[in-house]
Amino acid sequence: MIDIFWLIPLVPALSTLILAVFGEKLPKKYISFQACGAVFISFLISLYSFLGLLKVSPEEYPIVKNLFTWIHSGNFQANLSFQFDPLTAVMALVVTAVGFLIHVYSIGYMAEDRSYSRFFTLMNLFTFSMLVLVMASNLVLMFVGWEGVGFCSYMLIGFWFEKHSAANAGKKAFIVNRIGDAGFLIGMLFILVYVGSTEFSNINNAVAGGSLSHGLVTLIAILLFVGATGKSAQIPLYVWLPDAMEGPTPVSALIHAATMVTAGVYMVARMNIFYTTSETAGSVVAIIGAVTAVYAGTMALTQNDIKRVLAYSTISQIGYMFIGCGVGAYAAGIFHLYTHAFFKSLLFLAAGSVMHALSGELDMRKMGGLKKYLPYTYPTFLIGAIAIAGVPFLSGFFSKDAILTSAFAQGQYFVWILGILGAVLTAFYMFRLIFLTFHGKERIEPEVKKHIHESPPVMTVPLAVLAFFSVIAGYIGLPVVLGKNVNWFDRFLAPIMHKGHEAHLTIGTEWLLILISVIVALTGIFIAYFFYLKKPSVPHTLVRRFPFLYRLLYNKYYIDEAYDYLFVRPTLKGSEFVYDKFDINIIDGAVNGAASGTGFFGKVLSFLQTGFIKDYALVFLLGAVILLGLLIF
Amino acid sequence: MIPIYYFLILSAVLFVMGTVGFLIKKDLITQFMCVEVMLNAANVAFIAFARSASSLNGQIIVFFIITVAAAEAAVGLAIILLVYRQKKSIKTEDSSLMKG
Amino acid sequence: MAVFLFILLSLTCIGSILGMILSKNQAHSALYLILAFVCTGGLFGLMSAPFIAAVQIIIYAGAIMVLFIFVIMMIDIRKGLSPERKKWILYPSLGIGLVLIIELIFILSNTLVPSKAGTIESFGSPKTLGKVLFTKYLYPFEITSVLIIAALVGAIVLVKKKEEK
Amino acid sequence: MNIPLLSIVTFLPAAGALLFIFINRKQENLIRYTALFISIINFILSLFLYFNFNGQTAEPQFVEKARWIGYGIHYHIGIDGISLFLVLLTTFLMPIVILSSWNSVKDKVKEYHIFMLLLGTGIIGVFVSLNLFLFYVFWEAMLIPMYFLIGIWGGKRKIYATLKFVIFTMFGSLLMLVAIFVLYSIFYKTAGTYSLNIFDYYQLVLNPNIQIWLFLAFGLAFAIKVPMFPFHTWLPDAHVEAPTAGSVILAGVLLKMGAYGFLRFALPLFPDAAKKFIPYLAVLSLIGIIYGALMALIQKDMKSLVAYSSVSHMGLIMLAVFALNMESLEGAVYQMLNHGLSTGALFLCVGILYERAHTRLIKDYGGVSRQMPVFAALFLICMLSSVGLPGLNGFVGEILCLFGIFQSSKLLAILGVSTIILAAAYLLWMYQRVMQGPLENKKILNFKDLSLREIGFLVPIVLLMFFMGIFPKPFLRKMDASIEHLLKQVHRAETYVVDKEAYIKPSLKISEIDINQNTKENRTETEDNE
Repeated sequence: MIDIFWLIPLVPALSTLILAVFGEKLPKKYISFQACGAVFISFLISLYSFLGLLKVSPEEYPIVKNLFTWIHSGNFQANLSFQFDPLTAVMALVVTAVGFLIHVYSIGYMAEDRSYSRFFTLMNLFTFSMLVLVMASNLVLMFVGWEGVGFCSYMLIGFWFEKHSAANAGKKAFIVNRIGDAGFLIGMLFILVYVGSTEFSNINNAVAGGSLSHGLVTLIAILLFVGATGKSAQIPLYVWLPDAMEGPTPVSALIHAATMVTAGVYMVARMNIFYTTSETAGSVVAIIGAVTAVYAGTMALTQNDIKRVLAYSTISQIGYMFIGCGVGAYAAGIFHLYTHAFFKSLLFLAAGSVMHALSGELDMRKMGGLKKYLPYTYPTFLIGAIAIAGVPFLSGFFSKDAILTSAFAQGQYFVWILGILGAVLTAFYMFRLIFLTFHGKERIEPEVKKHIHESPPVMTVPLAVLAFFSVIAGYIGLPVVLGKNVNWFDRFLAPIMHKGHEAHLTIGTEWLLILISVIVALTGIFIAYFFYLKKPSVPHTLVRRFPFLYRLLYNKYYIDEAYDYLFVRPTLKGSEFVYDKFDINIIDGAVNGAASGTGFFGKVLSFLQTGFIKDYALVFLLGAVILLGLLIF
Repeated sequence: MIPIYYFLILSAVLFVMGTVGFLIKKDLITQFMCVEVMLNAANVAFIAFARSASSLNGQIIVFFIITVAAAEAAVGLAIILLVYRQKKSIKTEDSSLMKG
Repeated sequence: MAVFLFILLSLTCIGSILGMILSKNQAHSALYLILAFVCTGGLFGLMSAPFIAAVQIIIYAGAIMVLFIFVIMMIDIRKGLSPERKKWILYPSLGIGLVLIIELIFILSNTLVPSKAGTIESFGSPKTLGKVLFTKYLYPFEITSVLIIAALVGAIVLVKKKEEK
Repeated sequence: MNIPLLSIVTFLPAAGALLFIFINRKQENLIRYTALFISIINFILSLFLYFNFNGQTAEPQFVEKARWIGYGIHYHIGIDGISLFLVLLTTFLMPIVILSSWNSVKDKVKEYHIFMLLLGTGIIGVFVSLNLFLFYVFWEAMLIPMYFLIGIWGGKRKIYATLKFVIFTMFGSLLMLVAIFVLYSIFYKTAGTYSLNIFDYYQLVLNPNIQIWLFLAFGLAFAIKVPMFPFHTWLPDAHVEAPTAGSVILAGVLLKMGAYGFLRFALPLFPDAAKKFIPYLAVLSLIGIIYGALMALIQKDMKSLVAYSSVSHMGLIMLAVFALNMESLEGAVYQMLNHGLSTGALFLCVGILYERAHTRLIKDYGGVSRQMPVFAALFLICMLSSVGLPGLNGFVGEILCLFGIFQSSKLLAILGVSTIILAAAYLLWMYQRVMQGPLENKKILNFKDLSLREIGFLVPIVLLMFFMGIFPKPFLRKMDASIEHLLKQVHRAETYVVDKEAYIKPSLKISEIDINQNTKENRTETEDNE
């Protein structure tokens, strides 16, 4: 019953094709029906295959379906083949389930847009690419999905391309992603040459068999991770994600929160043998993840744009996932990916609902007290915030705790401390967001206030479903302290994850860690409550006290500007200089110089050409006579 | 029988006279006549060789030369007329458009 | 007898060409040239080429020179008589001519002329010539006719006055 | 098969051009339809070449031989797995460019199409010639129509551009001519017969010292054509001034002649010299990749931007050629086709914009997408194909090239990967400035979306891009044997034993038939002379 899993990506592909060709002529209702329906069918097939997978014994993982040989030349072979194993199952389910809900939500959100069919074409294309990414059985095909989602992200960020900022953001996203992709590609080339195949099973065997030197494994792992930092917006390539919020909100929810940005995590988990084999690479991943988690959290503190706060929060949460992967707890990382997909898309969609209510307003300073206007959005938003903040009994708590516990267990105390710090920040900025938006004084502009309204059911129902999952999704991966076999998720993924050295904590330590997590989350919430509801003057005082720090955070550490001055401008200016001085003056100058030199020489000689026939005849005869003389004497 | 060399020497003399004439005359028509003389000199040589080699090829060639000369004269004279119309002169000195 | 005839004809020929070159009047030059061509025609006759001799006199002395005379008539001769600006060209020309003739004679004196004994009686007669012309040289012959047509058309097109617009 | 299919494919366009003598120049549409019809027929005929081509063997196929001038100069054509696709590319692009200039060429329509068709014959001739003399004739003959196409229907500085193009190319090819003479005489000295057949020359084992000079002469001619850095400056000028169709042919096929020349002549004929020079050439190619991309980044004119992107792409192709392994060469040939399609398509897109606004400057545009959604989508696909997005053709070629290069030199490959970043940067930036953003130029409001004709020539390209991106197999399998054979030829270098007395090893075997044939011809020729 699992044999049909390869149809999962093909259904959205077919739908994309139809929409791309006929989209403009189809009625909106049909478009929405087809686009959502395709993703829903994919979801059903995924679910069906997943159930089938449960019956397959772990020895048979992964189940591979080879459609045809795609590229074959000499030693290079890439197949168009899909595989299905627990990791793929989780990803495919997340992508199709969340994707379906967001598609449904978009019907309401994009209802008035004039490029309705383009939107759904791209959304379906994205779903297809993402499914290819997670279902590919080799690196090359995975790269196809990898680039494909990047392209869709480019198109969807720049969906409203008349805005300069949107077009710019799309381009920036694509180019920054490409920098990462270059690293990924180089890593892939190394694997191709040294392993001779890009099938994941062959790569795993080769690395496990020790046919690659340790240094090489580290190198490849780090190169692949460069690709992950690009796609998953980690230091130093995270700069595109905040700008990516220029896209429609469902896009931000689907691509820039739930699925695409977590592709890097998926990739690291998929290639886990590299990071298990090379401790250095693992540590690099964990440290980058941890630093990003805190760093992005600090930037979220001062942002006033509701979507940008969520964007930084996404960067930070992905940092957690990388911590999990870096310390060898791949299942925990993927677990966080899975829970995060629900609550973060929930938060984005709820934010979208807020925007929808406020005629597109994004600035939190112009909100406040929305609680009473948005009776469905508010509770769902709150659930999402509680989940992400790490309050016990909601999904985010279990997954974040699993990661931090693993980090601690592996002795990565530095990473653990950063993780805890990040957790405080997360709780703080999320509740700052809640309080500024839904509580406190109303600061809504009167013009906007007139049109304020709750979103239609087609938008709120997906919110409710996501909120439901945000609450319960965590219960498939309960902490070990609650029982030996309660972490079903860990066991499910275990067959394909290569364990490094196992480290066990005592029950007491684990409880202690959980306690710390809880305290930290509640502290963050309390500080936010204190700052923004109890004493709204405190933040202002702080700003006045530390103007430099505030400006640094507010301007995102000036990293965009730094990149601009360090990389973009020198490249452009340098190229312009080379073009003017070298290309035009020297190379072309040499060419034209040769031409004008010839011309000058010709002009000098042309005085011989008097134009009189007799002169020519005389010279001609002279020549003939001399030649004749030479011949006979 | 006249020795063949007589003819050849005559041919040479005619040729040189044509050449020198071409150089020292100043109007296009006479120069053109000198060219005809040079052609004729060649004809004499051909006929002489044809005779001594007992081959008709030489005569045939002369025949063709005369035909070509006729064609050439027609076109050449037409060009001279054109030059005259343009410049109101047939002196070669007056035409030097090809000056570099 | 034949030698005498040769000397007579060649001297007349050379003399008339000298006359042609030295005469200041183009019409006179043309007449001198006709005389020279007639003489060459006679010489051809001496070299057992009666047909070519006839062609020479008919086409050269007849047709071509008539063309020349027509053109001369159409041109204002006095214009052609203004003094030459570049007088110096005379001397190098004569010098080159001198050298050239010396060279040519030198070459001739070193040339071994082929001679085949036993000439046929009818050598050079119109009949034999005609046979060769229409068998071995048929294609060149036909092509010459095209050439002459082309020259004819060309000459007309060139000289035809363009209609004023 | 007795039908001389290859000759027909080669000379049909020229024969069609001859047909135009009988068409009144005022019947412009008839001329256009005739030209289109001829080129489409030619494309269909060339498809027969593809389907009847046997990919299992490296031997040239569809060989036709006829005596021409003698002394080794013969009419000898045939195709192998490399030239097959270049011929197909040419015949595929011909109807498209004729269709593309339907409205843009308004004066001297008859001459325009005559030159276009003659150009087609010239280009195909270059790819099918197996006789060096014939090759040289086509190589030069193809310049003439191109010269007129740019010089008559070009832009403002067309005379400058066309002269630069022709003189640049001539300069290189004259040196090549000298080298051909040298080869000719060497072959005569060693084998005792005249030949210009390249298969005879493949058998020659040349002294490495002579090889160096010959390789340089051939290499320069091809390097200029490619063009490799630093011989590239004719390209932007020619592209900017050429009419759209000229640019498409120039970028699509003409540049490939340089790379093809390296594959067919410079590398297999002079393997020792090639070995010696490849490191330098590879570095030049790499410089070309990065330099072309950086220059493209700052161009203000769309056409010169695409032209510099050609320099960059061709750099990658040349780098792959010089990597000399199976994957890189297949990648290079494949990438040649891709580049022909994608860059050709980009020029077509620029041409479509130019027809509407009569400017090529990027700053005069903005927000075109809103007015022309269909065009925006097609333009985007062409651009992405050039960027090398997986799923489209560019990716397949790029990954094969990079993999091949990586096997030969890791450093070069890693630096070469920068192309995927830079290509995205300059093309997306151009797309953003032209197609996206607010609509500022009021003229754009009058833009009409693509006409049926314009869709008609862009869509086949786009479909082919997808096809080549998803099913590269039908292409790669046909070239396997030929490329394997080529590699064998290039790698025979080590077998040379230095022998100052003879250029040739005693074991040299030149196909017996050819010798007999040549001597027989010589004899008859001398008889004729008597």
